[in-house]
Amino acid sequence: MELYQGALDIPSIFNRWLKEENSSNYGAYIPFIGTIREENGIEALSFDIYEPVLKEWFDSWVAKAEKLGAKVKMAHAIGDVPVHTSSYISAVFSPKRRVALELIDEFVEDFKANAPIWKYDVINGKRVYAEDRSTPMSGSGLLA
Amino acid sequence: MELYQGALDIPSIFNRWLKEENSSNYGAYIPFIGTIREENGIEALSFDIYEPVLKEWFDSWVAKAEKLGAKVKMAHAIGDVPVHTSSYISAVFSPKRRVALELIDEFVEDFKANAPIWKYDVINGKRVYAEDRSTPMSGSGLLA
Amino acid sequence: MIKVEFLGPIGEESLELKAHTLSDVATQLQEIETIAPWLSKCAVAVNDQMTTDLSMRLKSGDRVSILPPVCGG
Amino acid sequence: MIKVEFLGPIGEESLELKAHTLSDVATQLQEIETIAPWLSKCAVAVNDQMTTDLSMRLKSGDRVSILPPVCGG
Repeated sequence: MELYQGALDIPSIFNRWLKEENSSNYGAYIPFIGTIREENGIEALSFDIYEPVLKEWFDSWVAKAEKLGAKVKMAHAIGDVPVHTSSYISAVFSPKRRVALELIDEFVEDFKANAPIWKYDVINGKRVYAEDRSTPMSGSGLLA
Repeated sequence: MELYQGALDIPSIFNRWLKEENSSNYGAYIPFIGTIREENGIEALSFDIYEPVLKEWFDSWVAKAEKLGAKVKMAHAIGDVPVHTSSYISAVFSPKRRVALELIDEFVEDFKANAPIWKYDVINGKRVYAEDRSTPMSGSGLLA
Repeated sequence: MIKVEFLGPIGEESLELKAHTLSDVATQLQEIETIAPWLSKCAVAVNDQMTTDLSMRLKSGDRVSILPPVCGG
Repeated sequence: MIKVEFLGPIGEESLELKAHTLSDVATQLQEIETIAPWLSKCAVAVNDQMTTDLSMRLKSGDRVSILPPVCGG
């Protein structure tokens, strides 16, 4: 798991991951790259991350992937990420195509639902919590 | 659609595709990279391609993706591709994550089933048709 | 004392509370005007482990984190 | 004359046949010992368009391609 201040250098991360697993004999490598769309007049998105819980979440996925003979990797941006640059890349490596295709889908969906990351629109230099696009994590409402 | 003699230069194709769509305002970019696994004593896999029908097949997917506001790209190797190098990369670009995740799955599965590409094991320099791993295309048996 | 911290957009300072269980924490947070509206949509971690057990025993020095709705990617 | 070409691993030279429909092509290919075993698992394209219509009319100069089981990727 890798966290970076500001936009990710996607080619460099993609190439490094490719090299890291070059001799691992995986047949399928599926990255997912998330790029900031220009919409609603935003100049950037901005992210807060709570790293200790993110690491717990990610490590549980590493273990889950390992049971399937697969590997997951991810990198995310902290702070401001301008439109048309990337805030997120994750990837699955697997010997088998089906495992890889199913795992990247489950991983990205669970990431969206349960990774402790908060998103803000940046408009005129001001950060506005993207509440309408955010999802309560599993188990929310415990203290209500 | 891009065809290359021998193993693909994955970083260069990945980076070029990323740049090509840099201003297209897609939020999700999902490549699928296929790498030759070392198994059964092969030194390489080798591929024959019938380009005119492959192009028809690919163009129908371009049209299908366009209807979803998405884009597909692919590159494949012709001839020998040594173990631990890559023969295949395809990718989906889409504004939306769900569309991209579903499309890459469908695209790769249909590619496996219906792209006119024939695979051979290369063992001691000899090409052996990978018949046991091959799938009859849709509509097979018409002339039987 | 238990430390309660509010993550992401909640934007409140951490608190120190007396509490034997998460249930005790809930009771006290429900009385804070700026915090109460968040509680129905927030998840909870104790010492960075997510939990859904309201009866969980707490000991002095434990950290309770309140996690509002997320949107990574 | 219709040209019939055998793709990928079939490894047979192209043929020229007289045929008015794909059905005529089928009848003649079934009689060729090295080709017949392939036919149950092969798909067919006419002038590079895939087809599943055995009654398809052919005209002189048409190209029929025989596509054995595939495995790209």
